[in-house]
Parts: sequence; C-alpha cells; structure tokens
Amino acid sequence: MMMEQSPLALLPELCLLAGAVATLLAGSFLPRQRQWVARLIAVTALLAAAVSAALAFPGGRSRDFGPPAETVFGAFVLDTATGVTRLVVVAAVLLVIGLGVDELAGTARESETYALLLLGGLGAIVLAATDDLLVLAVAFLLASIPVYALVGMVRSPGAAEAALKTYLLGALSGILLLLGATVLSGIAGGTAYVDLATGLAAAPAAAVAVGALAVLAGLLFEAGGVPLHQWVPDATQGAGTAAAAFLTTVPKVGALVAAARLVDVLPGALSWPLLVGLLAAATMTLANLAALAQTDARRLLGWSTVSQVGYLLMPVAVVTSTSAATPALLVYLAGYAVTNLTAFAVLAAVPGARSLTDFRGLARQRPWLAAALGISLLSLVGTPPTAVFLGKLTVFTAAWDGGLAWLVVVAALNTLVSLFYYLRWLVEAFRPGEPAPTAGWAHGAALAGALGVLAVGLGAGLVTALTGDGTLG
Amino acid sequence: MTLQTMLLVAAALFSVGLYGAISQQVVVMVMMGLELMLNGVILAAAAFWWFLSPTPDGQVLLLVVITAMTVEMAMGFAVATLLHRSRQSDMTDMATDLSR
Amino acid sequence: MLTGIVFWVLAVVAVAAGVAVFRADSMARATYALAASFIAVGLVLLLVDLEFLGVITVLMMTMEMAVMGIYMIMFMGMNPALMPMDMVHGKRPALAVAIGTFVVLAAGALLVPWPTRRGAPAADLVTSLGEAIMESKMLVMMTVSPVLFATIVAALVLALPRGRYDRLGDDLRAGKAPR
Amino acid sequence: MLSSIIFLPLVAAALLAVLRVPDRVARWTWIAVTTADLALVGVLIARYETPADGGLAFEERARWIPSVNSSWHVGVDGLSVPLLALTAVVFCACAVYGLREDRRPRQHAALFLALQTTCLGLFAAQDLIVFFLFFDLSIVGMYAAIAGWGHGREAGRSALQFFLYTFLGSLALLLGFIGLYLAADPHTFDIPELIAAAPLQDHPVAGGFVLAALLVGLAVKTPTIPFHTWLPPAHTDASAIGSAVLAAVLLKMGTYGFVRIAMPALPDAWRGAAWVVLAVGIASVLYGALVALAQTDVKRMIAYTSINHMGYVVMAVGAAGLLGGGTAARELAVTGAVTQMVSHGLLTGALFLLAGVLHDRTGSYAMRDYGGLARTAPLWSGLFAVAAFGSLGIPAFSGFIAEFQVFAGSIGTTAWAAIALPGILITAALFLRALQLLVTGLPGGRSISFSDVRAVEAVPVTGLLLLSLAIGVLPWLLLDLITPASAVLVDLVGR
Amino acid sequence: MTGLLWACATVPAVVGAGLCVSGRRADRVAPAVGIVTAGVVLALSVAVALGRPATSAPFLPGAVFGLAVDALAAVVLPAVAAVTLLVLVFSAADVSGARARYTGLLLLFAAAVVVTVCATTLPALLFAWEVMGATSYALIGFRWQEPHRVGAGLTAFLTTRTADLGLYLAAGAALAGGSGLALADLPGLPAPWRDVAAAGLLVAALGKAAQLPFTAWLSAAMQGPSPVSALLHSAAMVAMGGYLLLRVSPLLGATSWAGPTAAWVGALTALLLGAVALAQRDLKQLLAASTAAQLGFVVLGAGVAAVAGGTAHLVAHAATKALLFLAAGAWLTALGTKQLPALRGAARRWPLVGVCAAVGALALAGVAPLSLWATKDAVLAGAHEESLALYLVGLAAAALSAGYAGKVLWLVWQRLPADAEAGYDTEEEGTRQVRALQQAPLVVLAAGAAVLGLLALPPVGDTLRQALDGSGPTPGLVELAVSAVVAVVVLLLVRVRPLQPLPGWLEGWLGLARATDVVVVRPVLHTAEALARFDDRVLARAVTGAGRGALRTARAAARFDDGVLDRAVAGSATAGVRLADATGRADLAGPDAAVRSLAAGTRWLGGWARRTQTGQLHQYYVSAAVVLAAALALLLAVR
Repeated sequence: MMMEQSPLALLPELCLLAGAVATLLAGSFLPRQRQWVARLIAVTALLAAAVSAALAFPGGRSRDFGPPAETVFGAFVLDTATGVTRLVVVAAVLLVIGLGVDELAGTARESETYALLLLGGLGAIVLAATDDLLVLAVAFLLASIPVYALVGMVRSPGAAEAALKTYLLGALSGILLLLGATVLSGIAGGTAYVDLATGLAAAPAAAVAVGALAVLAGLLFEAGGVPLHQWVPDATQGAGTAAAAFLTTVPKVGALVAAARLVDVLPGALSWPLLVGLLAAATMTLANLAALAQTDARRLLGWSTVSQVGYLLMPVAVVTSTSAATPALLVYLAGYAVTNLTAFAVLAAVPGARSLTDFRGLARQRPWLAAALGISLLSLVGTPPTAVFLGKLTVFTAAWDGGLAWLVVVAALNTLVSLFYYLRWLVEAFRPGEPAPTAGWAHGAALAGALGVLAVGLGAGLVTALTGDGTLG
Repeated sequence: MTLQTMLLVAAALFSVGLYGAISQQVVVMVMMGLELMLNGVILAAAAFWWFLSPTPDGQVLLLVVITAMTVEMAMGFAVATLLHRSRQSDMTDMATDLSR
Repeated sequence: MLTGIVFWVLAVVAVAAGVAVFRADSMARATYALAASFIAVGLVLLLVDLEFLGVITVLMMTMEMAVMGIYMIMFMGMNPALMPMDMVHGKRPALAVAIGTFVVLAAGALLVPWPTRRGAPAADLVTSLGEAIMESKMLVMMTVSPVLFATIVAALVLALPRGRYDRLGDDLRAGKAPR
Repeated sequence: MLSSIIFLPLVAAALLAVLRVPDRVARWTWIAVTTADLALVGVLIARYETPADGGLAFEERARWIPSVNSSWHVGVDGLSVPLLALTAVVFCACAVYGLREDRRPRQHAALFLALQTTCLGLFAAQDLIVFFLFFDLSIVGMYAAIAGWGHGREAGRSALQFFLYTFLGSLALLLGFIGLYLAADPHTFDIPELIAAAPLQDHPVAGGFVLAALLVGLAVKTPTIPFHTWLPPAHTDASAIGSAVLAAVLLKMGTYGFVRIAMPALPDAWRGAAWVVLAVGIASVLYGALVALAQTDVKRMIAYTSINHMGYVVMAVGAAGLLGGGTAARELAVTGAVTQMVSHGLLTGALFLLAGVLHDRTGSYAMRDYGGLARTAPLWSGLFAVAAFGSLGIPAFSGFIAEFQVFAGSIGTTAWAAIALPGILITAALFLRALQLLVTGLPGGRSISFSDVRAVEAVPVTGLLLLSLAIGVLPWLLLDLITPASAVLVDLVGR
Repeated sequence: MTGLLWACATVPAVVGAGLCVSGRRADRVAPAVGIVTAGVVLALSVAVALGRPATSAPFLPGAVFGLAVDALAAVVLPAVAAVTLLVLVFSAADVSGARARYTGLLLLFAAAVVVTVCATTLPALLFAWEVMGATSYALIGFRWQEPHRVGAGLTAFLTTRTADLGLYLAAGAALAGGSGLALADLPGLPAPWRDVAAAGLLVAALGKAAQLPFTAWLSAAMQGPSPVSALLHSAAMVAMGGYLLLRVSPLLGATSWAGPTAAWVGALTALLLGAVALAQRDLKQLLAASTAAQLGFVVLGAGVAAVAGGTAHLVAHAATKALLFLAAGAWLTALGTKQLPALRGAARRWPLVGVCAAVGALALAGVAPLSLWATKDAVLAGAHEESLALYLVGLAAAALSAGYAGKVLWLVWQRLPADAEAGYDTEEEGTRQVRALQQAPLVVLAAGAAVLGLLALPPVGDTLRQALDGSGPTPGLVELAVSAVVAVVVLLLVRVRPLQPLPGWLEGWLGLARATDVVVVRPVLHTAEALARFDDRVLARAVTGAGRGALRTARAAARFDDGVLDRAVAGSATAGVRLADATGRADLAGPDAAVRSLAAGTRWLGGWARRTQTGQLHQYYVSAAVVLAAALALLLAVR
C-alpha cells in the first residue's frame, strides 16, 4: 500500500473547504444585492475542484475497492470510486447552484447557503472516500450538519418541522453509527478498514452483526433508506427547492459509496447481501407505494428519491460477490444525480407550482421545460437511452450476477409501480392549463440537466469507461 | 469490573436513553435521551478500549464521540430555537404537518 | 476490589441518574440528573486509566448541561420549576423498545465470546493520543475542523432570526441605508 | 445506409419539434420524409443479397457501451428486411392518411416520425440493448400517440393501461436480456454473438427461466392470451393512425423477438417450451377469433382478430421448436410466421384506417349503428370488403399465403396444430358478419348521410391492399427473402 | 402452349378484376366484355385440351404453382368454359343492375375454376378453391340490399370453408409425410399421413360438392341469381367437389377406407337428396337438391374408381342442370315465381323454353338415349363391381331422379290454368317475356344434354375410359336396359299418380340447416359471447384479481403494521388475533373488493405505505428500532 501524505492529493477537497470559507467571508462583507460575488467564488471553487478532481482521476488504476491504489493520510482512498464521487458531487453542487440562483439570489442567507452547500459536498466526498471508521463518523457529521441548516434555511413552519425531523433522525443515526464504530473497532482492534477486514474475520458474529448493522443504519439515514428514510420526503417538501435538490442528491452519493466500502470489508460469515438486498427491496417498495398518491410534486420527488436509493442499494448488496457491482453503483449514482437534479431544476423553474396540477399547460407554454421534465421523469422510470436506464441495466445485471435474481424481479416490479406516479406528473404537464411563471436560470439548468441525462445515456461508453475500465464482470 | 459488566452498564444507559428519546415530547428532552445514549456509547468505547485493544485508535474514537455529541447538541439547540420561533412550540408532536 | 466497588457505585449512579432524567418533575432537575450521569461515566473513564478523556468528558458535560439550563431558562423563556413534566407519548412502546434493546445488548455483552486483549496501553496515553491525532489519524482531525466550521455556520443560520442585513441594512452600512 | 434509414425520420421529427413550421408544411414534410425513407428501404431491398452462411447484410457497428459489450450494431437478414419494408410502408400510408389530422399536426407528425425510427431501429437491431432501447421507446411513443391523439373518452386510461402492461413486458424482457448477457462467456449483449454461443445450452433450469422472462415480455407485446387485455381498449381509444401503427408494426415487435432472439439464442430451452408456445398460439388463435366474433364494436373486433392473427405466428414458431416433423415443414412454418407478420401488418393496417373513417364521419364504431354502407359509401364498402376478405385469408391476398404456410408447416410438424384450423373459419364468419352488418342491407342509422372515403383516406388503404395482393399473387418475391433466413433459424433451433 | 394455359386462367381473372374495380362505370360494356372473354376462354380451353400443356410457376418454398391439362382436365375444362359462356350470354339478357360487378365476379369465378381444374399442386388447388368460395359468396349475395341473400352467401361460404380446412390438413399431412405438395405424389405418402391427406381431401370435396352432411348450404345458395346457380351449382363449383375426388381417385384407392367411404356418401346423398328433391315445391330448391343427388353419382364414381363414368356424368350433368337452372331463371324473370304450383303450364307460354326444359328433365330422369342415362349407368357399373348394395342404392336413387324430373316435366307442361296470374310475381316483378338471348343458350345446352351421353357410350366412351381409367368397368346391356326401363316407368308413374305431399323433413332438406344451426352455429356463438364476457369481466380484470389479492395482503399487513407500531408490548397474542380478524374481514369484503381495479388496489397499498409516514417522530424511532432488530435477527438466523 502506498501511503501518501501530500495534502495536494486532497486538492479538490481543499478547494471546496477554501471555497466555503471564502464564500462565507466574502458574503459577510457584501451588500445584499451583490452576493453574486460570493456565488462566483463558490462556483470558482467548485470549478477548481472539478478540474483538480479530473486531473487526479485515477484512470484505470483500480476498478475495485480491494487494496486501494493510493491512500492519503491512511484513510482517504484515491480510487475510481472516489474519483467518480468527486466529479459527481462537484457537478451536482454546481447544478444545484445553477437551479437555485433564482430562488436564492438576494436572500439574506445567500452566501451562507453556498458555503453550506460546499461543506455538505465536502462531507459527502469524504464520506465516500474514507476507509476508516473514525473518519467515517466525522464525515457523517460533515455531510449531515449542513443539511440540517439547509433544510431549515427558509424558516417557514414547514421547513422548521422538516429540519427538526431531519435533525432528530440524524442525531439518532449518528449515535448508532458511533455505537457501531465502537463495537467494530473494539472487536477488530482498529478503525481502518484493512484492520476490520482482518480483525473481524475471527470475531464473534453477533458483535460483528450489531456493530456493522449500527454503522449501516447511520449510512442508511444519510442515504435515505429504510428504516431511517422518513426525513427525506418531509425535508424535500419543507425545504427550499435548491436545498431539496441538494439533500436528495449529494449526501446519497457519499453514503452509498461509503456503504459499499463498508459492506465490502464485512466478513462473509453473515449474509450481508441478503440483508442489504431485503433493505433495498423494502426501501424501493415502500417508497414507490407511498409515492403513488402524492399530489405535491416536491414530496413526490422525495419519495422517488427514497425509491431510487432502494435500487442503489442493490449493487451495495452484491459488492462482495461480483466485480460488476462497483461500476454499476457508480454509473447509477452519476445517472441518478443528473436526472434527479434535472427534475428539481424543473421544479425550480416553475417556482409557483407546488401540486402536480400546477404544472398543467407547461407543455403548451414552455415546451422545452416540459421536454426536460419528460426526459428526467422517463429517466427516473428507466427508459432507454437515458441515464438511469444505464444505471438500472448495470445494477440489475450486477445484482443478478451477484446471486440476487429475486431482487432484480422485485426491482422490475417496482419500476412498474413507479411508472404510475411519474406518468401522472408528466400527464399533467401535457394537459391544457395556465402554468405559473417560470424562472430563467433554473430553466437553463433544467435544459442542461436534460442534456446531461441524454448524454450519460447515449455516451454510455464514456461513462462506463470512467467507472470501470472497459470490462464489467 | 469486567468487560461484560461495563458493557452491561453501557447497554443500560443506552436503553434508558432510547426510552427517553422515544417517549419524550419536548425536543430538549428528546435530546437528553440521545445524550444519554451517547453516554452509553462512551462507556462502551472505554470498555472496549481497556479490555480488548488499548490502542490510540480507541482514544481517538472517544474523542470523536465527545466531539460528535457536542456538535449534535449545538445543532439540536439551533433546531429547537428555529422550531420555537417559527411554530411557537417545542414539542415534536406539534410538528406533524409533513406526513403521509 | 476497590476498583470494582467504585465501578459499581458509579455504574449505579450513572444508570439511576439516567433514569431520573425522565422521572424528574422539572426540566432543571432532569438536566442535573443527566449531568450526574455523565460525571459518573467520566469517573469510570478514570478507572480505566483514561484520565485525559475522563476529565474532558466531565468538563464538557458539565458545561453542556449548564448551557442547556441557560438555554431553557433564559433563551426559551421557560421556568423550569413550573414546567409540567408529563410530556410523554407512547410510553409503552417506548418502554418495550427500550427493554428489548437492553435485552439484546445485554445478552450480547454477556454471551458474546469476546476476544482477549491485544497489546497493552501506551505508557503515556495522552502522548500516544496526541501522536495518533497528528499522525496516523490526522485525517480525523482534519475533518473535524470543517465540521466545527459547518456547525457554527449552520447553528447560527438556524438559530438567528435576523441576519446581518436585518441588523446592518442591505448594503451593510448600518443606519445609513433606508430600511 | 441502415443507420440513415433508421435515423432519417428521427432527424425530421426533431426538426419538426423544434421549428414552428406551419401545419401544412408539417404534414407534407411528414409525407416527404416517410416517402424518402420508403425509397431508401426500396434501395436497400434492391441491393440486398442473401448473405452467405446466415450472416447479416448492411451490417454496421459502432462503439456504444464497450464495458458491457454492447454496441450500436444493426444489420438485416431475411427476417428483418420484410419487417423494415412493412414499417416504411405502413408509416408512409399513415402519413398520407394523416393529412386530415387537424389536432396539433406538427407535433403529431413529429411523434409518428420518431415512432418510425423506433420501429425501424428495432427491426434492424443486432444488439439486445439497442433492441430494448427501441422496444421501450416505442411504448413511450405509442403512449403519447394514444393519450395525446386518441379519441375515446377514456383514452388516457387506455393509454396508461397500455403503457403499464407493455412496460411490464419490457421489464420482463430486460430481465431475460440480462440473463442472456450473464450466461454468455464473455458477457455480451451482441445478438449474433449470443446466437453463436447459445449460452444456456446446457443449463435447462436457468435457460428455462430466462426464456420464461423473454416469453412473457414478448407475449405481452404480441399479445397472446392471457396477456392481451391491454389491446382492445388501446385500439378502441387510439386514433386511426395510432391503431394502424400499433397493430401493423408494434405488435410485430413481440413476434419478431421470438425469431430474432428467443429461438436462436436459447434453442434448447425453446425446444423445451415449444409445446407451451404452441398451445398458447393455438389458444390465442381460437380465443381471439371467438371473442372477436362476439364483438359489436368494429374496432374492438379488429383488435381481437389481431390476437387471432398473431396467434398463428406464435403457433408457427412454437411448431418450429418441435423436432418431430421434418425440416421442410418447420422451415415452412417459420416462413409462414414471418409472412404472416407482414401480411397482418398490411391488412390490419388497412382495416384500422378504414375503421377510422367510420369514427371520423359519425363518431361511432358500433356495427349496429350502420348498415347498407354499400349504397352510401360504395368505395369504402369495396375497400372494407377487400380488406376483410384479405384478412380472413382469401387467396390472392397475403393472408392466404401466410396462413397456408403456417398451417401446412405446423400441421406438418405436429398434428395438434390442426386444432387451430377452426380459427380460419371463425375469422371468416366474423368478417362476413361485419360486412353484413355494415355494408349490406338498406342504409340505416348513421349510414344515411355517410360520405364516402376521400382520396387521402382511400390512397393509403389502396396501397396497403395492393401490396397485400402483390404478395398474394407473387409470394415468391417476399418468400425468396425469408426462406433462407428461416432455414438458418430452423437450423439454429435444431442445435 | 403453356402460355395459352396461363392465359386461360389469367385472362378471365384480369378482366374480371378489372370489371369489379371499375364498378358502375363499366356496367354498359360489361356483358359484351364478359361474353367475349368467356369466348376467348372457351377457345383457349379447347386449345389446351388438345395441346395438353403442363407448366408451373414459383409460389411457395418447396411448392410450385403447378398447372397442367391431362385427360380429365381436357374433358372438363371445355365443358366448364362452354357453360360459362352460355351463362354469360343468358345473363346479358337476364341480370340487370351492377352488371360490371356481376360479370366481373363471374369471370373471376371462371378463372378460379380453370385453375382448380388444372391444378397439380395443393397450393394451387387451395388457392383456386378458396377463390371459388369467396366469389360464390359474392355472387349468392349479389343483391346485397336484401339481407337474407347475403346471409345465404355467408352460410354457403362458411360451410364450404369448413370443408376446405381439410385441404389445409392435407397440405400439412403431405409435408409431414415428406412427399411434397404435388397432388400426384399424395398416394405415395407413408401410412398415417396418407390417410390424413385422403381424409382432408375427401372432406374438402364433399363440402364443395354439397354431399352429406354439408348439403344444406346448397339450399341457401338458391338465393342467388338463377344464372349463378346454373354456373356455380351445376357446372362449376359444386361439380368441382366431384372433380377433385375424380382427380385424387388414386389417393382414395391407396387407402383402404377412403374409396368406400366416398362411394357410400355419394350413394346415400344421391338417394336421400333425391327424396328431398322429390319433396320440394320450389323449382330451384328441387334443382338444387337434385344437383346434390346427381353429384352423389360422381362421388360414387370416384369412390369406386369409375373415373371415366364419373367424368362423363359430371359433364353431362353440367349441361343438363345448367339448362334446367337457366330455364327456371327465365321463368323466374318472366313470371316472378319459382314455386312449382305457380309454374303450371309455364312451358306452354314459351314453347322453345319448354321443349328445352323437357329435354333437360328427361335427361335428368335418365330416359334413354339422353345423356345422363348412359353416364349414370357407367358409374353404377363400377358400383356394381364394388358391391351389390351400392348398386341397388344407386339404382333407387336413379329411380328417384326420374321421379322428381317427372314431377317438373308434367307440371310445367300441364295446361295453363285460368288463374295462373294469381301465382305469379310472388318473388319479384316478372317481365312476362323471355328474350332471344335467354333462349339461345338453352338450345345449345339442350343439345348437350341430349348427346353428351356419348361420353359414356362406345366409341367415345371407350376412348375416354382408356385415357382415364385404363380398363374400368363398362355397363352391360342389361344394366342399361334396366335403368332405362326404371326411368320410364317412374316417369309414367308420376304422370299417372301425382305425388302425395311428402314429409316436412324431406322438404326441409333433412333438417340439415337447423341441425347445423343447433349443433354448430349456436354453440359457437354462445361460446364466443361467453368468452367475450369472460374476456371483459374476468381476464381484463384478472389484474383486478391480482389487485384484490394484493389488497388482502395489504390489509393484513396494515393491521399487522399498526399492531406492531401501536402495541408493541400488547403481545403477540393480540396481534395474532387482530391479524386473523383482519384477514377474516378482508375475506368478507371479498365480493365488494372484487370490482375494484388494480389501480385501486395499488393505490390502497400506497395509502398503507403512506400511513407509515405519520409525522410522529417517536414512531419513526420505534419503527427504526423494530426494523433494525428484525435485521439483526435475520443476520443471526440466516448464516
């Protein structure tokens, strides 16, 4: 194992941190109407992070979680998964800022919002990249604390309630994660995953089960999976659009990669694939059923997020049994992120619309926006050639390959159910009616996102080449 | 004092805290329950460290737990304040607009 | 032997205080009970040679409870003495879950064949902790700093109803800008 | 060549969607593009030579998702060329018929052009993912066509049912594809490679499951009983063009999947399931015919006859999996199945367009609302009579050629196929009954002031019928294309 | 020469199709075009009959479209062409309205007959065979304004098509047996397939020939115009049934059962339908029944391998029956009736028609030396060789034919009653005139009916027999004499003692139509309706059923869920009771739930799923704890 101590290897993360500090500082000296400077700083930091992440992309050096190619500070893995997570998170935050400009510009907390977005993104990246329980615990805090603030930012009663729910569930999950970390490190004799891999093999199974389950529970909160998913729809509905877009996308990326890393090192004596598979099934089924009758577009997307997490847990379940799992997870994450953000961009572009019926007439008045909505919703369903189709294809393949064919069937049926509510929204958009006025930046973000959705689907070769060099499985 | 007894006490603290977190209505009281759970975790961490692997890792873990507790409590107060200001309530039961 | 007795006393205190938190008839007393529980655990930490961390725990928790008291009394305008304390719901499920959790955890604690101790504590625990923080576990501390930063920002954002533009005006020149 | 045939309509669709051209321009653009595409397909057929050793012609391959061995791989053989031609013809006919569409004609044209691309792409696809891509997109497109331009009161509902049902089928199909992919070593989605490898040859259980998934997926689309219930409402509520495209082209995707993927890639499993397929085919033939006989709504009736007609195809491909009979009989059955796909496309397309005229004039499909149309609308009556006779399998039309081959081949393979023979009879009965109710007798009800077909309606129908006639009289023109391919297919199934 | 053969088939097809398509615009020229075309066809058919070409065209893989003129075809083809021409001539004067369509369809039909006669492969045969059926439908239902005529066409088409399925079966059998689809190869099939092929062909032929039990359609077909009956139901379509059996006689002989079966079916049809004919009071119905009966002799001939006799009978009967149908048509057009009682003395009004009809009737009766006397005996000679019983049945049938022929003969030649006009115009408005163009064909046909017996008598008969049978049986002088005497005696008997009314079931064609209705049509329609209901109510809602199942599960699950959430401590006993209770209640609610759709069911499930989202934080905590505990249990239980 190569141990690198150069902080330069963490340049993207440092960019984000520095960007957050700079944004906040700048914001506190800027007049209210000139906070765009802070935004500019944040965007610059993100672009810098993106460039440095792209330059540091590990290429084809490591496809798997196995022995990492490179580790910084003994706890930060520089592998493909980290590289992809960096790019996805940075791109997602950029898109969130893009779609949130109309909503955030000129508000009292604009620069704070950007700073928190950057910090949350940073947390997600560290969460995904670490292979040490201690860093995992801290990264969990870094990823969740900005979310609490972002949810409560708009200060409406609903937002306050959502922030409360998020916080209380998050606190419990954090405690569970710490409990798990305690137990695991206690019986394994160390907190690094390499120590876990060796230490847990001979450890008592019951203790491993409790410890790993507790850590997993913490990550499930961050990802929004059963049984700690309840905050997701609430927060999505209560928070502002940009915050909702952020919290349904970025923390999930980090948490799911982290969960995959964790499951990868757990000893094979316990049936982790089965458990995670069942949790995945429960997550997607519950969320899809709950989403069926939603009339609030935001809440619908919240449940949709939970259901997507269910699909995303499938490769996590089989991460030990097939080498196709990791690339599949990364592909799906990338596809999901761009798709979900596109849907939120449409929401942001029609700020007055809350319920599905508010979108009536969209196709007539704003055909491009309706097209973007259609593309994103069909992508969420998994229609080729969109981004999530690629994700679903790879994920289903991986899960089947990993021995969870039943889960693939469950997921397919769930996809069918999900069609119901995605279609309901789409149909409303194509009905005649008078739509609410639209916002410019978000409109652009929606179009960019829709193009991204198609690009990921059509440029599938490129995407999969990034996530797992060439051969899957 | 053995590992088992310490863990037993930690489990008791954790369970009592869980009881409080579930049963209490006032946000601050729920937070107290959570703190009590963390208290159990601290004790368990100390026990594991002493009886199983007295490495520096375990100490750092304790430090992290304490940090986490502090940070979470700070956020808890902030959220409670927000709730209090925006809803004139500090009860979790009163905040159930977002459901179904 | 003495250690054992002290441990058991502290353990009983910790748990009893913990129970007392939810049986106290006022929030202030609940706060005291919680503090007592923490102090007892902090003292147990001293028993296993974790002087530094034990002291930290005691100190931090005392401070935190003080903050909590102040918060409740001064900030939220509650009179702890007068607050009715039967604000509970679903006591029975809570009890069931708590008992269930305890049974599971306790059974685990007692029945799991724990491995034997590996290695011995460093001679100077504080130094070893410091070294760990600065070397092998450096990333933990590197990450903690943005966490604290984020916490400050987040907590202020949530807790303060009035931002700088409310206090200083939109162009941040207090008093000069028309409101 | 092939890619440009596939994407020409899509490019035109995109342009129509983007540019706000006047309605007239949009309509004529539609016709022009479909005609051009038809001409291109004509060139393709003219230059087509049966590839040696069962290979593909006009093959094109480009990188797409190399990590899963999936590529943009298209190519044609004797099984796909007829269907490509059918697609081009039907869409061209629909474009002409669509001149009368006055509800959002620009979007309408764009939608159907895009739909044409999905159909052409599917029939040319030589990669499972490409196949699935077009399979799924065709569902989306058809959904939009029914929901957006359907005319039933419950068009939205029918469209949703259509979408859900066929989407379920597509998901089952996807599962089957993944199964095939994983079974192949090295993993691949490439159809020719999968066929060459026949990956699940020695795994009866896994092969059975994968085939079951494929069968369900394709059976929903075909549709066979008991997966057909989406079809009647979808047809009833779709517009004339929508119905024509749905019946003439989209249904073929299911049966095409049998001959393109399921049979050659899973020969062992297919032979094992052949009896089931055969039974389902026979049941579809009889059931579809009987239920159609009881319909009072002419469009529903035609819809059910589709189930009957597609049942012949299913029966034939089922028979092709039975090794008992001679090779010649099984080849004839497969050839008949492909012929039937084309024939059904032409004739049912014509019938649906004619039914659309009924709705256009009076808003009713109920047969008892009409009568004596031969007097008020002689041209319509003549066309309908010809289409009906063609559809019930009268010689000189393509239906006879197809059904004769299907039956001769199937019965030649297994005598059980003779059970389906009454299907021919019942179909005849129901079409004659419809003729009797609609066309003959004295004009009454809604026929009284019924105006006869206009040129834009008559021309496409006539074109379709003439093609059917051509196939019926000179079948070897078509069969020379199909026969080598079906010989290859029978050979593959017999492995 | 092959070109001529193709022309023989395609010329009428193309002209006919052209006339059909051009519609009313061509009405004026249609009769002339039709007659010219039919003339060309006749000329061509004579040419090919002499030239005997054989040809084929690519058609299906492994099966060519084969046409050839052999001895059998050489006899039948000119006959059919001649009748076609004569019928068209007659029609030019007889049929009014939509003449283009009429002529076109008739020519299409003629083309199909030409192909049928010359077909050497099954695909070609079936091709033409089905086209004959379809055109016959269109011709019977020619006056589509009247629903019962279209219905009659439907009956005819469906019945014959039912029998046609036999050809599909035969094709399958031929393929299965590996012989290819040429008719000549069929006898060489291996055992089970040979029998299947023979059975298929037999059924198809019996259907077209209106033999038992498929006879009923012929009665219905009389709704068509009389010239159509003259062509389709005497010379061409019905005759093609017999013709097919003559053609595949070697196949019938190759099996042990097919020949006798055909023979007996033919004989019984001749007998029973003879009786039916005797009972008719409608001239066309009588002629139709007689047609079936006379075709019975042809079938009998095919069954006993008396191909030459059968062929001669076929041709002679074609001329005779076409003549009689045309005469009946002439009277129908002129007098507006075809009821026998009303036709008393009709022959005396137009003597030429009457004389021709008399010749026809006498020929039909088997009076020597007219045609059917000799041809029938040629068939019966074969039957005699096969079995005496068969011969006697045939003889009885011959006697019956003399009976019904006599009935017609004496009736139309009675003195014209005073109140004759009262019986006229019952079916259509009569014109009270018979035109020259209508009479001319009658004369030709009468000549044919008179002399075509030569085909069965030496020397022509011997030549024919050598060409067809090789050395088949010839009627002895005794047999000829017996049948001639029988015919005369019966004729006179009918003259002396007019017939008593015969039982209704005979007049009603043995109740075959009703039997078909009861045994086949109604059950099929009921099944169809039942299936349609099933489809709408059950299958389309099978999804509903799934929904209902999901509903029940969901309810139980929901109860269980509530039970766990709210009463975690209440103990499993309560939960169990509640679960059972809920399941029971869901069961009671079953019928109600049955009508809900899947959407409702799923929505209900969705409601259940959303109910977990209570907004109550402590319940979230509890549920998280419960799920995690379950996960732990699972982990420890499943290893």
